[in-house]
Amino acid sequence: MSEKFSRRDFLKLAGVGAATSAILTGCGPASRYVKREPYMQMPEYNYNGQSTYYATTCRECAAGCGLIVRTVQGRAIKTEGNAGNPLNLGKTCARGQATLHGLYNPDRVTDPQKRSSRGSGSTQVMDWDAAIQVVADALKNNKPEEIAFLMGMAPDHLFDLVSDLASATGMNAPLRFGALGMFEARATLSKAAENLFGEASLPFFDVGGAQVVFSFGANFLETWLSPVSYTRGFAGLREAKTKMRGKFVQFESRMSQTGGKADEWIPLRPGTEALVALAIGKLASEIRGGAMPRAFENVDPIDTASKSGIKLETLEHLAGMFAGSNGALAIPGGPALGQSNGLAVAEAVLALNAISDNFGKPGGVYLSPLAPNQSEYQRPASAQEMQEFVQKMADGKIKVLFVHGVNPLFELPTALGFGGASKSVSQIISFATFPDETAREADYVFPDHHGLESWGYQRVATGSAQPVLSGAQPVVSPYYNTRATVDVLITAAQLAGGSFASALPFKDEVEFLNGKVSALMGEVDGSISAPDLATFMAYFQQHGGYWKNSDERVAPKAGDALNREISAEEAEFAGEGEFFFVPFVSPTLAEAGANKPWLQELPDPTTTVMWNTWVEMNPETAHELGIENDDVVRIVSEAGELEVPVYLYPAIRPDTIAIPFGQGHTAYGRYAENRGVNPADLLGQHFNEAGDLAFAGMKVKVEKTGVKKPLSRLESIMGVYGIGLGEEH
Amino acid sequence: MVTLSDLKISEVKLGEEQTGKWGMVIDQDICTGCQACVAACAMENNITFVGEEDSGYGRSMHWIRIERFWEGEYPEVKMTANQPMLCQQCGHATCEPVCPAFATVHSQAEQLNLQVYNRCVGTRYCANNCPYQVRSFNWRDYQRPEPLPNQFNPDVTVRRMGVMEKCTFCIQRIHKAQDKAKSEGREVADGEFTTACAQACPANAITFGRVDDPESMVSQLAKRSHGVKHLEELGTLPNVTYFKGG
Amino acid sequence: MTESKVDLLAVFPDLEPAANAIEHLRSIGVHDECMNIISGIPVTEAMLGRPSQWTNVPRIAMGGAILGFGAGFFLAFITPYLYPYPIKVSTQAFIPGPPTVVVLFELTMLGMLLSTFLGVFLDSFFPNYRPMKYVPEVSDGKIAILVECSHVEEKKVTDALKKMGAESVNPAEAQHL
Amino acid sequence: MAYDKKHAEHAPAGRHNGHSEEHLREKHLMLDPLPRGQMNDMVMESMLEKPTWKYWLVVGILSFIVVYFLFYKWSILIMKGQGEAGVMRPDYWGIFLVNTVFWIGISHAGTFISAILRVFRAEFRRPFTRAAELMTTFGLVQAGFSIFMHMGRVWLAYWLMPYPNQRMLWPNLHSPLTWDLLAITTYLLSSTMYLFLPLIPDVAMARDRSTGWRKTFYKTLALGFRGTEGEWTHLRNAMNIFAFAIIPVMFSVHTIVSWDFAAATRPGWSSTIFGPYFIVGALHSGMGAAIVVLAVIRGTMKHMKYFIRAEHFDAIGKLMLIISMAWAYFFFNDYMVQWYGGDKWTQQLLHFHEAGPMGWMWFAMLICNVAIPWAILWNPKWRATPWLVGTVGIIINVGMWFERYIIIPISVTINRMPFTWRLYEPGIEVPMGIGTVALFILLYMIASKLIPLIPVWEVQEGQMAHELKKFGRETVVSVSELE
Repeated sequence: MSEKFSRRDFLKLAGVGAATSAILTGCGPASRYVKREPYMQMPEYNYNGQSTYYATTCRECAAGCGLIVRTVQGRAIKTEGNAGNPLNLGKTCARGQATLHGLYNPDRVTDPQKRSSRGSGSTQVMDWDAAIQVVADALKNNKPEEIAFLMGMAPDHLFDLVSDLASATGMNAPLRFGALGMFEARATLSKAAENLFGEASLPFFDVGGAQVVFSFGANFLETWLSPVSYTRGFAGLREAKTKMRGKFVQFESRMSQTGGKADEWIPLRPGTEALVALAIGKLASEIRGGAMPRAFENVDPIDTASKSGIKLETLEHLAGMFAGSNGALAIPGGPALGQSNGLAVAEAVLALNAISDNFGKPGGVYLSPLAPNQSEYQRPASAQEMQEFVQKMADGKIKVLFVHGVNPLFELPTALGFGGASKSVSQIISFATFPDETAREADYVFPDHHGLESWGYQRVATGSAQPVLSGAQPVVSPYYNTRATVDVLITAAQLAGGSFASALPFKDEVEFLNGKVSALMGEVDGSISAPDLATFMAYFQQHGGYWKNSDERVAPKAGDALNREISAEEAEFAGEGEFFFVPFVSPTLAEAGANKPWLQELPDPTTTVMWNTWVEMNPETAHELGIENDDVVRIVSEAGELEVPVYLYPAIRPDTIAIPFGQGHTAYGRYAENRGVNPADLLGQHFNEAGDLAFAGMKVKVEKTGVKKPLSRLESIMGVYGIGLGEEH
Repeated sequence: MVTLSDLKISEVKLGEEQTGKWGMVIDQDICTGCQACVAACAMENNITFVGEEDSGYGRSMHWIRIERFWEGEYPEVKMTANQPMLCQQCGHATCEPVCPAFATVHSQAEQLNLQVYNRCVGTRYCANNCPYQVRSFNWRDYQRPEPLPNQFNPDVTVRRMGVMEKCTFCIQRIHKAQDKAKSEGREVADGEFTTACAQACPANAITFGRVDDPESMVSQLAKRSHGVKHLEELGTLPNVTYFKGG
Repeated sequence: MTESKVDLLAVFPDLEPAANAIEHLRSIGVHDECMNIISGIPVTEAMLGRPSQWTNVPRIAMGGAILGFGAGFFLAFITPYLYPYPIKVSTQAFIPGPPTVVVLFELTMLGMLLSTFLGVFLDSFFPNYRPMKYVPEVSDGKIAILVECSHVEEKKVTDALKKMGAESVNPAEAQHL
Repeated sequence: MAYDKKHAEHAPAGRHNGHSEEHLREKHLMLDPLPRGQMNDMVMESMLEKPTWKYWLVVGILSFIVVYFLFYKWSILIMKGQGEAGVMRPDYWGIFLVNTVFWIGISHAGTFISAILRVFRAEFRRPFTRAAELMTTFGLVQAGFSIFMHMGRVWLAYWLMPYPNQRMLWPNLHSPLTWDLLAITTYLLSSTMYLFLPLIPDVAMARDRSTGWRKTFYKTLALGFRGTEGEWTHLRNAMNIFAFAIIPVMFSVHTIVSWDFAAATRPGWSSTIFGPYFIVGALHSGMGAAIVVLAVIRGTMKHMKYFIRAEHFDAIGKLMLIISMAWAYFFFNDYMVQWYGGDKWTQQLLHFHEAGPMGWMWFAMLICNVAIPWAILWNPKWRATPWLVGTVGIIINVGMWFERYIIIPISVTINRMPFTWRLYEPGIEVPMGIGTVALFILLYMIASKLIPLIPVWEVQEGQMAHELKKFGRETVVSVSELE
């Protein structure tokens, strides 16, 4: 029975259910009593129809939050968080809410397409048999090592399938990449954890249990690692239910949404994060007494104060705050790590935690638990690994490139040369749901279902104390003529024969999934258990996945975290120019939200700008340069230039400018196209020791253009900034 | 026909005695300004998006917006606590009496400030008279291209051009919960359902419930000393309590 | 038709002779009821020594005011009860105090002014497009006296009017104005 | 018709120097009687005069503006929604309501002149009561149009009428807008009736001296009026009732309009003085408009220099000066109390008025409404100069339009939610507002060819009542009370 419960059956069942509810509510006896209501009542007093709720996983980012989707008569109406899922406990972010605008986006890829020439808009609709034959031929007619898979960051079932395929056939192992990972500097985080704790894993910061949180650039309330989970942690930090209201200090050169919530916001000079962390460590150690740990020995707080632009008193005050608390926690992240010395920053900040001795304790640092069916931490590719891959493409070593769930032409900095290198790849096949830039440069687009139309699972990389495997199931039948990429690959592999066929001996996606999940049946302490696979899978889908009931966070072994030398060098900055350049991920759009109209219309949390890109500039600096709000300026870096309107941002260093990442699409549908700019165009090829892009390590020039482009803001410039109200009062 | 006895029952207590029924508590200290509530509200209530030009000209349709201001000058600059602003469902609502068409009235059952779209003729007096400026007007016939309308919530009217709208405290959810409870012969339990914004909020900064029930979570929270109601001095008797800081 | 009457229309150039003529007519036995004055400006009865004219306009106006007040009362005090359930706005009383004053006032005034206007129509039999006895000269400031008398008296009256300075005395014939 | 040419050219009368009989007669229409027949002919001729090409050109241009700017743009507005206009949050109310208040204000002059001056027997009113009443009706038409333009769903405007309906709804009598509807309807109906009643004898006169379609037209309008004792009595009674009753109606209209604002919970609007302030403001603009109309009629229509003389401009000029002072008094009263109150939002608003981006308008308003009228109208010679007072009239109207603009879109910019403050940028309202002005002028131009603009019988009545009397050596004008 279990093997036969395919998607088709499922949809049939769903259809019967919908028809039944339609009969019961809509076209049935009730409709005989239709009466004309006068305009006395609000229509909201009357609701109709029965809703059906399905648990699935949010695919908007790689965090893997559980969703419950409300559907009515086969239409998805509303996404809510899955209260059972330990990662998000019933909550969602704005992107999770807007996922329906992806599902019902007017600019989806509706059919398999063959492009007449790369980059052109003219395509030819194919049928799926022909499409699968194209994939099969690509697999069969090329050497396995000439075939590569580029995928999104999510460690999901497709990744497992392609990994299996690759290991069985000698294909290149799939590369997972995403701009979010790049801007989070995930590789640096796990490298620092490896250096300090001997284990390459994603650290888990228990913000909720802490008393004092020092965040060095980590934008954990926005897009960082697992924003919903960290926001819950932040609420725990602040809520004075069982403890004192926790304090939060943010170190960054440009106030992020996260920094906006800080009790103290410390605008340090970019590049001095490691220095500042070590100086605070030194001062805090002095307060705590005892021997000075080796890590802090070489730092001079006075010198640090002058280099970082933070007053010595402030450093001492902060050190006192950190040392004086029993629950102090230091978090490295974001732009602080995306610099030439990013690894040192991460190590220095992680080492700070040793002072409060919080490793593996509530309110401290853990290592994220591995997901239930995971044996080791699977890090997404760093930018340097991507660069190596691009080099391979350019060298002609890749003949066939499959792209799924990622849009490298947009997400990778132009300087890495993916666009140029792709010309040396003879066949590019995209599985994109939306007509993004990479799909436009692909020879074929074989659209995958939207996440809400798909089966699957996704491992939760971090954010939950319990290991979580979040399950996905279709909540609606596919709206367009799309097909699950897993199904396409399984069929194509069988057509290709040989090792391909034997690597994927499945009937369809569901069978593959069942096989993967069935291993969990025997585990103890799971959220669900069942005697047979069919029941287990039904529970798995019903509850939105499988998780352990116990806290399996790992306490890091931090024996000598402080007993090693940590480099206190300042970061090096590339390029000429008077401004430090901080690109940051738009908290509402992130890397792939630009095609969802309601995400576009969400005001940016810090600037309230909608539908566009802006550059943040300190008002004092702008005044000196004769620049005003909405003036379009040209930003020139060593790698490129772009023109963008100015937002006079009161909370940014005068020597720094910042641009959000998320807009600047040249494809990707009507809501995203030709809107704003992509700050990744300014980034050069500079990496830190962990291989992450030194995206915050650029210096840029600002030139006036004399053009004005009014930004759409929700806020009132008059009311918030007092501009245009008349002279001072 | 209304009989006199009906009226006696519905006689609304004046001034301070007036109590709401449904209310909300918003903790600004933990609100991160992430806009999840805004998106959730838009998705639940079929709110239209208006595009770059109109949204930049004060015509966005958000039923809830997150306000933030700045304090101090760089480097001592601070972002003030995010302030989600939505219809306060005033007990003494200034918007209600001024509508010539009875399009915005006080519901007796829910003690909410209703907006009856099909009665609205678009004088926009209510919005003008709202001290909180939380009403949105359908300035144009904003089109949502196919297949976006598939996502429409069938429980919520899709508003067309020329009609005022505003936060309803997700009245469709209130009714659904009440009907469910009624069919099961019980009262609606506290926390059994909540509004779209409160449900989405990752920080749990929004709590919704019965303010006339002293045992409910929202009543318990509202008793905390640092709760404030916005523009209370106008005598609007708002039903949303804010916690400003820690 | 032995008592058949004839209408004479005498045109006077000014007030004074007209007033004299009226006095004279009265002295030769023509009743006030048998006379009518047509003028291009509102000459008062007193100027011509005529009895006061009866007019219903103020009464009709008063009646209209009462009707208007009634309509206002209906709107202000009755319509709120006509809904299927009581509609409350804000915490304002079900039947608001001051606003009812506004409604009562406006509708009373509207009723009064409408009926005043209507009163003119009713009292003057407007609109009236039938043929009527008239000389256009009156709109040039002349004053015309319309005398109703029997055939027997026609000559006497004509002479008297002529004597008193009438520019012309003619039997009046109804004509389209 | 030859009346003495010198009347037309005589210099604006200054003081009563000389007091010679001849001079007084020259000065005062009431002392300068002409035979009624001659006056009738003059009025008829002014109306029937064959329009010049200039007239047709102006009518053509105005018609184009009305058709394109008013009706075509309105259809665009209805199809595309209020988004075509400049309204948004927080400026939910814009120029449409500015125009509504403005036109209602203009309409007040007609009633003021023909009712209040009639009640108080101000004799100089006689020749131009009609012209002023026409302003009332035509102004209210524009006000009505403007209010409908403002509505988001104008096709449902009838929902505001009180009548039993399927919606099972009656209008909300708590709403100042409902009062507005009642008051403006009452005012429009009664002022139209009040325009019509005194017109009856004049159309009867016109009926007696016209032929063809005009004869039919006037005959229909005259309703069979002959001028019998009874007709006059009814008419006079009715006019008396109207003259007294329409005054409180007029006051109530603009007071209720002011309540639209004063009843709102907004800084700057919640003012108890708004009622009289608005009424005085309405009279201010209304008088200004009346004098412009008089100056134009006098300058463009035949024989009007006989009927409308320097004395009339002088008299209205005095009224304008007094009203301007009253406006300044109310303005300052309102400003002072708001300023003293110290509410932070009101402070902000006052500051925004003066120093904000539209501060120029605030100062221009004071210059137009106070400084210029005071500087010019105190001088009897100047205020008796038609083109000069006419210009002042236009300036006052600009100033009063600014006043309403400041009260509505500029004031609503500032509210208690600074996060929403936004400056209003008008859109389609501007052409449509110009369209209402064009329609007003066009209606006037058409009316001037159809309706006797001078109430001849009233003029004659006045002339009968006036005489010169000698007190010792001095000749003075004396009036007898005829009614």
